[in-house]
Amino acid sequence: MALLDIKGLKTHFTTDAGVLQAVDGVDISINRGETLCVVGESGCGKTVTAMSILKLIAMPPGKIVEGEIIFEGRDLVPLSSHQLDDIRAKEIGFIFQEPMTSLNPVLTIGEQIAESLRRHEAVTKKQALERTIDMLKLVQIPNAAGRVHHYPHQFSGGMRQRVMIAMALACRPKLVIADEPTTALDVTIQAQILDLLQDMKERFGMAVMLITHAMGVVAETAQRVVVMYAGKVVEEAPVDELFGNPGHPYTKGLIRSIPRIDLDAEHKTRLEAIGGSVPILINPPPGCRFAPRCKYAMSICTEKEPRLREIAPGHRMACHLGDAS
Amino acid sequence: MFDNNLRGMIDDVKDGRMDRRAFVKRMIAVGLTAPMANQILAIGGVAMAQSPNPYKPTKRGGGGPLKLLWWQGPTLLNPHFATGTKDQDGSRLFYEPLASWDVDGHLNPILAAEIPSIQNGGLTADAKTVVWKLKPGVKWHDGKPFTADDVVFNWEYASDPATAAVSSGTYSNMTVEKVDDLTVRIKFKDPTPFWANAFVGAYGCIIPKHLFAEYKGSKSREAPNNLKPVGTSPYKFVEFKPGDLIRGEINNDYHMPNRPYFDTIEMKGGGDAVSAARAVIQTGEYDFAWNIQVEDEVLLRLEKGGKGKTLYAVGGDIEFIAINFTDPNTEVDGERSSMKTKHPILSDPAVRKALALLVDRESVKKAIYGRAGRTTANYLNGPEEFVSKNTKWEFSVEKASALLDQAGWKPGADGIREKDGKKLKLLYQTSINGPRQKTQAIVKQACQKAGIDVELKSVVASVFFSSDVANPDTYSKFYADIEMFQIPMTQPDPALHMRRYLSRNVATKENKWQGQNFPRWVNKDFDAAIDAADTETDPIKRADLYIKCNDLMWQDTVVIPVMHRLAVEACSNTVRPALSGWANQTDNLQDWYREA
Amino acid sequence: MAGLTLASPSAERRGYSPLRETWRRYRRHKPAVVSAVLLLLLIAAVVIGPFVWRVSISDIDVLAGMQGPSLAHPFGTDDLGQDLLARMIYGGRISLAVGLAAMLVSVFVGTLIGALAGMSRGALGYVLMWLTDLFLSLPQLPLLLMLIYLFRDGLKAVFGPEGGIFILIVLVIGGLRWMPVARLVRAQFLSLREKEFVEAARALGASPVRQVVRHILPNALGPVIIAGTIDVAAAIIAESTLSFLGLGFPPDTPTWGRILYDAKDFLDIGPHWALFPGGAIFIAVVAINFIGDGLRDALDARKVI
Amino acid sequence: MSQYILRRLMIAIPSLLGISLVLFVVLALAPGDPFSELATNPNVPPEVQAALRAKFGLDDPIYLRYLHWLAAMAQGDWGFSFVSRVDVDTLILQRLPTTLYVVGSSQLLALLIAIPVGVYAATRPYSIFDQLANTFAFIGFSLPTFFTGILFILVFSVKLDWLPFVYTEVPGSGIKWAIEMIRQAIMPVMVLGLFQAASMTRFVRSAMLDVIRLDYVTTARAKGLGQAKVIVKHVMRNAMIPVVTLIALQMPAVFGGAIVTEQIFRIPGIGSLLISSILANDTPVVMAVTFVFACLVVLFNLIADVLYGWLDPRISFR
Repeated sequence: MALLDIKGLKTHFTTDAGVLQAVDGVDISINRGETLCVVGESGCGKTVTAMSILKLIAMPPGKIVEGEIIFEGRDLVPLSSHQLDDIRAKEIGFIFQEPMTSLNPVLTIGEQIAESLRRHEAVTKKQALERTIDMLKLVQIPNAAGRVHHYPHQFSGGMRQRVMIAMALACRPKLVIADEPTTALDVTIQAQILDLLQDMKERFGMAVMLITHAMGVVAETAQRVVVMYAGKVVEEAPVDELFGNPGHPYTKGLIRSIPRIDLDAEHKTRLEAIGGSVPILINPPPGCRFAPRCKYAMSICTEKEPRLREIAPGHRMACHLGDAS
Repeated sequence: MFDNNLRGMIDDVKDGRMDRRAFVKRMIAVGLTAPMANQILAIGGVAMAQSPNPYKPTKRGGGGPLKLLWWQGPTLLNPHFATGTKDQDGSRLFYEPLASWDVDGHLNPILAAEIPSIQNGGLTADAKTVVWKLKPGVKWHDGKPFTADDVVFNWEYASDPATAAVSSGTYSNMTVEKVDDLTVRIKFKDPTPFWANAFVGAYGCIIPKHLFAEYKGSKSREAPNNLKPVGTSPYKFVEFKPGDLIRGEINNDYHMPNRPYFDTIEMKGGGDAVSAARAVIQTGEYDFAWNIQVEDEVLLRLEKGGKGKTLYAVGGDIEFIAINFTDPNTEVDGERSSMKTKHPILSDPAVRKALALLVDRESVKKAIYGRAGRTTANYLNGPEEFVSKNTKWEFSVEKASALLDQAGWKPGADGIREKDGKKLKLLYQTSINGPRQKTQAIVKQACQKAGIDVELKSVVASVFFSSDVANPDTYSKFYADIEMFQIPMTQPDPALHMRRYLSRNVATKENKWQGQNFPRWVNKDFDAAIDAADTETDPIKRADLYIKCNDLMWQDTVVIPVMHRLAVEACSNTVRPALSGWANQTDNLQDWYREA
Repeated sequence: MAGLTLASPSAERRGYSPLRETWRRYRRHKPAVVSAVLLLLLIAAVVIGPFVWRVSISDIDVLAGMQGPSLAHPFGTDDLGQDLLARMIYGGRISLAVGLAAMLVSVFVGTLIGALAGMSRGALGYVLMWLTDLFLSLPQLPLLLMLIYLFRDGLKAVFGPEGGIFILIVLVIGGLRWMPVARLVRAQFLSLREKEFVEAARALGASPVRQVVRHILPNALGPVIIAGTIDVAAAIIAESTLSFLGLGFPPDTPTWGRILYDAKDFLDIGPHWALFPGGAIFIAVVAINFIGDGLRDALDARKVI
Repeated sequence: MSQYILRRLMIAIPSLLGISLVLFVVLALAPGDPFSELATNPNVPPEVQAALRAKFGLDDPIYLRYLHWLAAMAQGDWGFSFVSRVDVDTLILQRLPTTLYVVGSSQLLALLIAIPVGVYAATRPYSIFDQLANTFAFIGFSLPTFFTGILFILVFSVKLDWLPFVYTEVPGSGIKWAIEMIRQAIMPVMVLGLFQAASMTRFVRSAMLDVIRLDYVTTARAKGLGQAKVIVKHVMRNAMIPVVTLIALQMPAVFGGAIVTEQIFRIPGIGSLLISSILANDTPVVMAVTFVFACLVVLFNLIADVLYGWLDPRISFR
């Protein structure tokens, strides 16, 4: 039984211009200890999906209109924010994208980590401090004991992201959702953070849902991949299957847009970009939302919405292309 | 005719054929005030009867607290430094004069054993010496005896310029000698018919010599007892916070029997007149509130379901509009409103008469002063015997317009009258005060109907009444066409009140604008009449002279009297205060009591 | 929701202009729109009023004193029988002008001095702060007394009796309220100038002035607008407190504050006399504050609307 | 930090001297005469009033009077009031406790109202509570205190007769005395407190709204700390920085007293002393009160800056 199973999740936002269907029927599931990558262009609803799990989106204007989020057999959607508090950080940890603004500027990093421990585990102040220092060492922050009382503005971007990771993992959650943890960092730090996440995963055996728009990061870390476009899941497969045998035209487009440094000069081809831009998710047209940008678009694509169906063991795709055969 | 008739009556009283009260009534019928009638009797040889106020309580104390509300809180407790009446009232709680005016206009002895008169040798026929006999056995609050030395010391203390006492005016041009421990003789330089000024009333309060002796002169400000008075009054000092609170408690060995009635006294300062009236009349939180200058309409409303009422005492205070006989807009060697100029508009008597016709006194009375004001055409409205019967006032825009037309002031295109290029525009200034601002509005509207353009100006009181030479907005500089304010009469005698308008008293740059004649009005007959009255010992002739002066001012429209204002107080229904039109509110504090 | 970049609708736009965008966001704020209309109505009533309601402001009719609202006098009369509606219209012009002008003076001067002090690194900062401390400790009354005493005749000669005192009052009320704004702006500048986007602008060769106007100021506007809108209320009330102490406009200029002051003793006899000026000041102040709220939300780019 | 404070204090001294000079010139130039009440009193001939002015040196040139004042001030002689003929410092010290008691508790009341209301309104923007809080705030600062003061008197003293409205400080002890002291202070404190709470609430709400949207608040909520803890520990801790600075800046006003409220309820505070002295142009008293006020302004500005630095670790003291 999957650790987390999201079924038909719909999260809409009421705005002036109408109801924005940011997430429109998403099915994602994660097993224990698995690293799942959710990939897609920005604005495809991947962050809203993640935030909906722990109801971190502001309601109003946001609202979960439909669907279930089953975590260890328990549906989180009907729970109140107060009931969710026992799960937040204890069962499901969150790592945010923007380290510069995600830490409280007027509290020491030690305090911000210790408070999560004190909230969820019966620990004294002293024990909380010791475990905080251990966590900081774990995430390779130099002179952890000394710097535990420093303030966020005294740390670099990379260091702050390590603090965020320490904070998210402090209570040994079963699942960690990392919302583009490396986007704001430069490449060298990016690799260190991803390695760190990998070490943590092996050490604590937790599941990781990594949200990113960089196919390179997916290739390197994911065991299974979910591709989202315009509020829906368009393809889901194990990482090798996805890169080896991509089904959905959008996934193919994404893979072709990765710059290849492993090919030598002659085999390099011009990078292919997917034309057009992400559609407006306010009363979107019927049929497949990728149709306007899809090279293989057929008339059916603009009438009927394709359903997810299995095209290989563990490999599902929502596209009419396979219908004919 | 008149004189010998009067002499006859005095003789009747002297040998008992006519009782005093009948005589005073006849005098009032003839136009003399009670105080003056009594002084005539005194000089005419009949001892002034002391009609003690009907003080009912039969034992001292037991009356509980007496709570007074002064919306201008006294700022100091030395009678000789008292700038305003509020300070006099504060000092009077603890210090006492030799005598004070009571409600019937009699001199009521306090520290004096009796009132000086011809019979008891206290007065001399030539009105140049007065002998006061002091009450025996009077003690200061600290137990020391009260003797003639204290009285003489107060004269030395006040008349010494270095003390910078405010009461120096009262004690100038006289000498005070000690006759014996309980008698004092005052010698005036020249005959003063109105002798009851020194040691009487507010400025007459006596401070103890043994506490102030070494603080006479320039060290007067360091005296510790300036803030902790030791007097002879019915209440002993407890606490004083300048501008806020004075508290006193009963003086058990006070020199009058069965007095005082109240056990403690409290005078609270601050706030404004309306809330003072509310605190006494509506909520009854206080027993007495001073000087309620409030629209009558508000007072009537408060009295409806109230716990108190308003009391009125008739004095001689007059609110008037003064006319500038010189030109305030042209400067002659550095001086505006200089005597070398004539007012381009108001020097024409017709225009002054027209202006007098445009002051709607009835509306001012109805809308503002109500019961606290009496319409009058006279500048001199008290004491009775000096009030002229030959003047009258009228309000009529038509007559005023007619007068102005005859005087050549034709209405211009914009309705404002003009004469050879000059517009009929007047600047009307006064000090800042609610009722006054409303009076300005009423006068301005009437003037506009008659084609006179009036610009209103109001100046902060401390600036308007300032004697600072550099300040252009003072009443004595009079840099305006007409100005309005009130001059109080602090004693039941017109001498000081009328002397102001002598030609030689004109305010000019030379005398640093200290001359009291701020309208800059020059009139030979008026000067002659005043000088004559100064030395006239015959009260009847003296009264006629002052009535003549008043009529002269009326004929020449020097001032336009707006309202003869009465003193207004708010008092709880159960307290019986002893008030008099000729004295400050606390001058007879010893006779206050409460009746359930 | 925070830090979430929502897919803003990307339909083609009729050419993006900041003004139209601000107006679009401002329109979202319902109370602000209602208040703007209300304020315009108030200003129109005060400006056009005299032509519609021709009763003179100073006609005294003592018999008709203290009457409640009636057909002849929609706002009733005061104790001298003067028509309150006419006086409210006449006074409204001055009160609103004093309020708005004083606010503009205080916000402009405050922002200018605050910005200069905030940006300067050397002595200028201290000198300006000394000036702010000086003005903060100057008691308003004696200053007004002195200014009236020194400039009244000069101003009266140039602008006429009422104009002169009006400018004097506005300058004093406005001229003594800029200090809190200056301090607010300085504090904002001290923290904002450290921010990366300002360093970026500096790196791109932006002159200090450009940094201030284009980058720092728009971010510092929030509290300034709040302080500014509160200032309008404070200015109108300061003018009325001046009449409470007997200074301010000559007695026959019925500003709202003045009417309220004159009416305070008659509250239990004729409450109407105090209710209309009190109500008018309240409406003006509420409108201006909601407009301030609307403006702040509209101009604050970070707030997603 | 202490080095920074020392430097600021050194700068304060010349700044205060400059302020005292400007204050003195303003007061000397302002017209008016402490002995104006004598003018219309016929008993007092005009020479007396002129003599008094000369004795107190009112007619000397301004710079001379300033030097006298400064020399006297240096020796701790705060000057001598013309109107009450008493040393100014005894006058001020006598009234200081009353002002601190009344105006101080009204500032406290203002904070006790403004902070909870402002915070709660910010957590539920545009809710009923928020609209109500806003409306009352507008009513609060759009009605002058002299109007609300009289309204309170009419309702609570005249109609309901619950509270006395004349404030008299009588020394005493015991419960009954204490209750009486509190009863008579309720109305002035309410009138003043509500007026100050009004504008304070709007600042607190605005500061909270600015902070509540930031990323670290979402982080805090992601830690499952619960709404209350998130608001108090994370949001308020940041939002209060500008608010605390604002409160520090308003402290001198506590000393300045509330002129209008003290006038209406007859509270013998510094405010009513200041007003009566200004209207009577009693320069030494006005000078002393405004000079103490200036010192407090400079002091509390320093406190505000230090508080700002202490509360916000990002601000370094250069």
